[in-house]
Amino acid sequence: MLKYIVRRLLYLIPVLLGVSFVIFVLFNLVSGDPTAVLLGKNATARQMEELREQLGLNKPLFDQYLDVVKSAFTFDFGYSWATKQQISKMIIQGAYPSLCLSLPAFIVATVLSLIISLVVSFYRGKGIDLFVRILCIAGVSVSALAYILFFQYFFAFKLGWFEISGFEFGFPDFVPYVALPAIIFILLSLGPDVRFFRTIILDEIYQDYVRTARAKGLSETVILLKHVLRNALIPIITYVVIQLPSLILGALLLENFFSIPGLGGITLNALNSSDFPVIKAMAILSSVLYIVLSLVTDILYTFADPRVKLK
Amino acid sequence: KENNFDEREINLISPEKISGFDPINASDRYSGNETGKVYEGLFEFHPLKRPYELMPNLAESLPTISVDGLTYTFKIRKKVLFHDSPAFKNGIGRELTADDIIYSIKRLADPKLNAKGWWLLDDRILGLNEWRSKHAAIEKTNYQEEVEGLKKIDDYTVQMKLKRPYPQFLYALAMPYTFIVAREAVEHYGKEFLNYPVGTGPFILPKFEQTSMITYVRNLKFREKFYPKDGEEGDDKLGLLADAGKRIPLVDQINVHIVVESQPKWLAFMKGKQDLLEVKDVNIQQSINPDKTLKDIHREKGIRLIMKPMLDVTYFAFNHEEQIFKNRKLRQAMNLAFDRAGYNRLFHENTGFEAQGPVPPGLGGYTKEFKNPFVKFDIEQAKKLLAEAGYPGGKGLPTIIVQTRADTIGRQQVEYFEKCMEKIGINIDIGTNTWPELVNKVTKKQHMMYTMAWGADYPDAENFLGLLYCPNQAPGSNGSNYCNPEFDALFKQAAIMQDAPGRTVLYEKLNEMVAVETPWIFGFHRTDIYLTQAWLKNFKHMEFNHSQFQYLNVDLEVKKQLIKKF
Amino acid sequence: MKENSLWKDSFKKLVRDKWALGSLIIVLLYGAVAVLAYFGFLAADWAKEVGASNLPPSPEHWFGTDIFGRDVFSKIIRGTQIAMSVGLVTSLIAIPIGVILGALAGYFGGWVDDLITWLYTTFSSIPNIMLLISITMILGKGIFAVYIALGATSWVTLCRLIRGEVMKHKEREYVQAASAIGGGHMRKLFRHILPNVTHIVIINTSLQFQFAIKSEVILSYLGLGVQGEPSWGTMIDDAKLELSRGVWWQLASATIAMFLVVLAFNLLGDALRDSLDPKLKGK
Amino acid sequence: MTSPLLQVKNLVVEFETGDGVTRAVNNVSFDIPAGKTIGIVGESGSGKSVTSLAVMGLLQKPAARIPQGEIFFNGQDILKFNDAQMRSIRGNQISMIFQEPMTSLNPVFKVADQIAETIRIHKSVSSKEAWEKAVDLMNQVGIPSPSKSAHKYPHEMSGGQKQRVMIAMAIACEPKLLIADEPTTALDVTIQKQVLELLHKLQQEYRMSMMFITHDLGVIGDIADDVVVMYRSNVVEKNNAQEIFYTPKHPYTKGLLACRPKLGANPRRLLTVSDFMDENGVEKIITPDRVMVFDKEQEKEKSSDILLEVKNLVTQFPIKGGIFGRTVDYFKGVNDVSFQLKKGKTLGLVGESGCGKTTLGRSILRLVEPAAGSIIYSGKDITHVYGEELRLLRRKMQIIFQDPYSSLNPRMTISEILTEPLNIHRVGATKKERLDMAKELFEKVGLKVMQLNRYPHEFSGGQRQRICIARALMLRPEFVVCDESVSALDVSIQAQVLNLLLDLQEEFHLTYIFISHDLSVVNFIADEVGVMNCGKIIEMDKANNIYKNPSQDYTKALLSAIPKGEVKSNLTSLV
Ligand SMILES: Nc1ncnc2c1ncn2[C@@H]1O[C@H](COP(=O)(O)OP(=O)(O)OP(=O)(O)O)[C@@H](O)[C@H]1O
Ligand SMILES: Nc1ncnc2c1ncn2[C@@H]1O[C@H](COP(=O)(O)OP(=O)(O)OP(=O)(O)O)[C@@H](O)[C@H]1O
Ligand SMILES: [Mg+2]
Ligand SMILES: [Mg+2]
Repeated sequence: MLKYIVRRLLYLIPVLLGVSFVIFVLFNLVSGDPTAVLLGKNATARQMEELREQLGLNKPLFDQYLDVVKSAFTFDFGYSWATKQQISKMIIQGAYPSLCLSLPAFIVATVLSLIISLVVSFYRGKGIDLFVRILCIAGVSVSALAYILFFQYFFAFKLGWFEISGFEFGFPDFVPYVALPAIIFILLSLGPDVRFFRTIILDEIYQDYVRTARAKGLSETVILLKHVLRNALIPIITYVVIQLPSLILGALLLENFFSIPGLGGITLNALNSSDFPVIKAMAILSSVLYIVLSLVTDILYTFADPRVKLK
Repeated sequence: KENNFDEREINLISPEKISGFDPINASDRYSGNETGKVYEGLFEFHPLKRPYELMPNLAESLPTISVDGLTYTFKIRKKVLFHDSPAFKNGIGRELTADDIIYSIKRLADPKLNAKGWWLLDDRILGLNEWRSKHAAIEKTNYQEEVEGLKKIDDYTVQMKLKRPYPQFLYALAMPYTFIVAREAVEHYGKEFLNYPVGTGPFILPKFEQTSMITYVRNLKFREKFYPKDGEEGDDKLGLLADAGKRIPLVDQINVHIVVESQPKWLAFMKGKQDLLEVKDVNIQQSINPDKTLKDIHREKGIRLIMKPMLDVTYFAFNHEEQIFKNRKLRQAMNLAFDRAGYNRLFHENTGFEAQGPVPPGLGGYTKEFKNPFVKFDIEQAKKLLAEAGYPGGKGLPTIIVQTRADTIGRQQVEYFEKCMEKIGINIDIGTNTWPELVNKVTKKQHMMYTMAWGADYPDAENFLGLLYCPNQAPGSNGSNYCNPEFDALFKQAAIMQDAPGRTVLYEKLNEMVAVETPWIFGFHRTDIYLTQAWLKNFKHMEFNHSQFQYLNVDLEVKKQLIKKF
Repeated sequence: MKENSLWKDSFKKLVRDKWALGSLIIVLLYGAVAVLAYFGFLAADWAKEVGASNLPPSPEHWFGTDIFGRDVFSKIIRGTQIAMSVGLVTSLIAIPIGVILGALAGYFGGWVDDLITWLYTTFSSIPNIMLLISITMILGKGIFAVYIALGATSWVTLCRLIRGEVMKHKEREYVQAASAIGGGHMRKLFRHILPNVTHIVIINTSLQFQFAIKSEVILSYLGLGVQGEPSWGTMIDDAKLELSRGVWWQLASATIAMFLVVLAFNLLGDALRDSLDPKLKGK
Repeated sequence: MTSPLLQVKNLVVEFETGDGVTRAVNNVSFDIPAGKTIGIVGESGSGKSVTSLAVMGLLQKPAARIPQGEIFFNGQDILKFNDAQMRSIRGNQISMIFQEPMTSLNPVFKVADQIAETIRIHKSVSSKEAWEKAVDLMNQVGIPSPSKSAHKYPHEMSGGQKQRVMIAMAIACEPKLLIADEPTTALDVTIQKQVLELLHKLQQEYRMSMMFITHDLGVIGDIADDVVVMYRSNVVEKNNAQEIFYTPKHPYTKGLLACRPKLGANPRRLLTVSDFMDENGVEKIITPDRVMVFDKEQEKEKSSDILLEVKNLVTQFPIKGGIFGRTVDYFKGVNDVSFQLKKGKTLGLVGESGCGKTTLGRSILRLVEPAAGSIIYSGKDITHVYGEELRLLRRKMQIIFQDPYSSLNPRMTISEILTEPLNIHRVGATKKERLDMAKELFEKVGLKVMQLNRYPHEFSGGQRQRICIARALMLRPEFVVCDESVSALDVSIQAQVLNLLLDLQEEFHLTYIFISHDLSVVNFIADEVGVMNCGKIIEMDKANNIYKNPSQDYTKALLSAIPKGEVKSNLTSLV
């Protein structure tokens, strides 16, 4: 097992190589010549040329790629082209609010939808099951925008239960700011989650071991919560862990509307000002997250199901 | 957070993320506004007088200019202190001297920094470009090295020499790019300098962090500076002179909230959490009646409406390197087919002024009387001209792709344009782009048409007419690559004239002559719409408002009264 | 004696379930509308101005009119075509890739797994927006690019889910039994294991559909969406400007249109899933 | 007399299946007095399990229906109970040993946990005490080194071990009524004896009643007071054991009794019920030649060339430890086994449950990778054959898995399952042809063709077992490993299947390894018998020699433990 872990971690190497390559290619595709954007509306040809020289965009492509790789492995992302800020600082400063919003919301959403889906799969086929399913789909069909505009207007403005927008660092302070977006976040993810968990759980409840559990005189809830859930764990783990990286990368729409200075905005701004170093940093960050997390999932698999072997 | 009534604080909004506090990169209006609270320039625009008028700020007086208009001598105000900062000897801000002026200008030219504002002095000051290109090669920039055009006479006198007359020079010295920074601070903080603004300004921001609110506190050591006694006539009636002669700044604290989306801005203002709101497209309808008066629901709360034309112009630019657009009649036909009334209604809630030419009202060079014969909606004549142009009913014309920003409004605006052109048989296609894409297409001349808006950098028609000046073509500001020798010749001449009646006449001539040439499809001069709370005092619409905030004031009594209504 | 199999049975069961049948009908209806719209039999004149701008719903304009005074209803009809095609095609791209790669990774493990893990890790670490932009860059803007872009970005989740499930199932005895009768890898994988993880594929597809429609919004927001054609995406996007003006009908009608079809797809998916489960005989 | 503990009154159970509604139980009635044991014997598929499930209220919804009948427990009709009430009696008042322990255990929990759980629900004990009790129970049911095995997961245990876990689970709370559905199918006689004694002891201590379902008349004889005989979803005879054994009335019963292979005699073929009665249960006169007995010895050697040779085979399982589950040690499931097997012969493998029989079988077919040693099949070393070659080999070598249920793909119909091998190896030209072959074999193992479209879960344990047999024989292999393949079959069907195997052997010179704990069956079918213990083959010889004069004590013990198949009254020896 330890061997496995080590091997998988070594894996960061090819992945980082791949990511930095793809990113590099894509960037050169996407934002042709960044200097025009970076210098603003009064840019002159001469200054653009100078900047190009300075950013090393005149170097042969391969050398440029090497730089990318270097920063990928040294985790030294340097400074943003557009904001001139130190990228590592930008990311840390941005990750905090993003997490304040998405992490609690995510946890609540997951737990909540697990509970709901357990309940509905218990009543599968009955009215409530259908009702909840319809509700879920209604939930996901409504555009996030609609939720945001309405909730902000109604709960924050009319009723004044929450702050309209903004953010403050430090634990209790940020709560009133992130509460509302968090609720919306939950509402949005409830739909798909419940739908997904439900199917997974339903796939288990007709197995024979459930019959055995009943024969023991276990209550349905215990059966669902312990036996069924435990067996359904593998897909659930996968599903849940997959979403984690996106949490840190932030929920753009929510952050924008509630003026939460998170990473979502930073990424978009970077794209809008062809700020390559930042994009690069983001990509590398998330790929590292990805590797680590998928490793974690695989290890969790073996705990979830003793029959799974990792070679 | 509750409103507080004991602190004299005002709450403002910045609709865009602030990236940092380095003057030389304060390119967009909003970072300009922020730097303007901590940093100062030699000059500033008079907060009340219109048309815009420069007044000395760090400079003691307007400079003396040699007859050839090349040598400027500045006297610098004494006893101007920098903010306290660890950068200085035992943390106490020192007095500002001539060296700081020279240093700051050189810094703008520093090739290592490649400042966004460099274009402003590019090829203007004697020896500065040489200094720049020299150091481009060298490892470390040497600020000791003299630059011929920047001479220190004594601690309080600086002399600057220009290559050739540059009438906008003083404007340049009023812009954020040339705000004065302290060398110690720059060197002490190094790359982090942009997060530790150390200026001479009326407000202090010890450390800048990327959050949703920036809080400035009053600079207690701020020099004696007083609220102007005179302004535009009518200002006293508006109560703008109530604080005349008082020492500024008038408030203890300014909170700038960074709010990007329009709804939260609007809601926050309507809850009385914000003192000033710049009303943008979607909220216009909620603010004013069709007759452009403030809606009653707002008036009851004492909210005030301020509408003033902006110094800007929107346009659909042709790419004049495309053969078809060399054909003037085609351009004119399209201008005539463009139904501006409808456009104004849909996208500006009827608050825009139809642009007759590039120069907006409020600048020398704009003439009320002048009506562009092609800026009207006349399908018949459009068809006629189109036929004359050789494309009867649009036959023979390729589908014209108009590049625009991808956001909803951008898309809709071109959709509208498309419908207009349909009427005379011209096919338009929409090309939606991310911002970088659009910029690239324009700078690389890879477009047939694109839409754009241009806002003034300084109050001078030259800044607009330059958009059609051949040497400025892409990647310069003349994105339509329009070339007209006659125009260029005149422009060249006007560009180096000092502000004088003669020049205005020339501007007018240029404006009208290029207008009828219809190098663009002229759009609008938009209107700035502001809502202010009753308790916010001394706010007057101002295009270049980075230095305006020190004059603002808040009436806590009124606030206490009115806030109940929110 | 008639010979029948999982799929035959399930179809029989499917049509017996009235909800499923209803959903099926709705989906087919949308499909028909889409096709008709595509060939211009329906809402061909959606672009025509039929009244003043932003008219609220009324007898003659059921869903009101948009900013240019175009009939929202016909825009919806017209948009169906894009929504359906985007939903279906992206699924058609994402599902097979996801299933096959996931299955291979989970089943063979070892270097195959490594390779595929590498692939999707790389994929999913690149900011989606950037991927989308660049794909449209390569393929040029338009519906086709949208298909590819969405398809390419949404197979990862499924892939990982399938991988996990297959890892679980391949240790089961019935798989051993399959090899005992000389079943090759492919048979074990696709004939034996996959049918036992169909439920994941199904649920994913039905979610995928609504994901695709919604992402089309984001795409059009980035200007990568479909050009010169009304799409539910753009209609929902417009709401950002309209709602504050009290214009809610575009958003509402687009949302409802989407809700119905997504609902139909999901119920259908569930029904299909149930019918594919032999243990759910006769209820 | 007091009212019986359990009372089943004209119970009817129906199932909705691919081919319409089938009646699995057709108004069955019987009583179980407190402290007594009712043995239920009967044809495989006659409705025994379904009846017991009905009593537990665990019939598979929504497929199953109970259109009529009552079940009284302590005088209350439990069919009318709601969930809560049912739950309160399940596990501690009525508990059940399911027929197929392999699939009935939760794969992701440790076995001891699963036993302890039952205790924790119904008794207020700390989880620690519960665990200890569980380990103790595992010890009582004879699971080797219980404290270690307690930490195993079901898939790490042998069939018999799992079954004993099930038993432990069922008796954990000393229930009033224990329903045991074929509880000893995977247990060798010694263990079986131990378990039966245990049950008997419990019965004495707690006046526990038992509903004991089995096909093994020997066991019935040992344990049951009364016997209920089921045939084709009906109860055909009810009586006390005595009567049943010595004066059976119903022809089916008579048939059953006559069909059991006796240790002493070696008939060429076994009799089946069909020899005693025709389709519709009318008795037949038995012609003496049919029961003619003769001795294997006289049979001349069929062939002499060796088909399979196993040399020092070792198969081991990692024993994991530490948080990261590093492999700390290996458990040798098969430990240095060597033997030869001639073509057309049958090797019987007997031995204590958990001694490595299954593992050996699987290793030979390369379903688990041997760690050492070599397997030579018809002159060719196949220890390291892979890919296509191995696949083709598999056509000739087949295994009948010990656990039929889990070896059947739940989402394939039986016809698909049976025709699949043919498809793989392109046997049979058309789909039709293949289907016909499937049907033929399907009937040969005593199943009805119309059930071909069902899914595995719609069959009875025994039926599933026969499906697996059919699947293995579809390809007409040369060599088959039969792992406890008749364990779940009533003697009649068992005989039928055994005969089938013999016929095939005659015709096609098939070679078998026949793993079983039922010595009489082994004795009947095997030419040679190997006795396994702790992964080793400790003794191997001609069947008769082994039975007549076993050399190893272990073997002696085995033989002595075989149930006599006489009536309880003289079972005192057990207690
Ligand atoms: N879920 C089901 N769906 C349809 N038919 C079923 C189902 N379960 C059992 N049956 C049928 O009911 C009949 C009785 O099954 P049951 O399991 O009681 O047999 P049994 O007496 O236990 O046989 P065995 O000794 O082989 O276990 C069988 O013919 C079987 O095919
Ligand atoms: N996957 C495994 N991991 C660890 N131990 C195992 C595994 N499979 C089997 N064993 C152990 O190997 C031993 C032999 O198992 P096997 O199934 O061969 O016994 P068996 O002879 O078939 O017994 P039975 O007659 O009960 O089926 C048992 O003690 C079992 O606990
Ligand atoms: Mg049974
Ligand atoms: Mg075994």
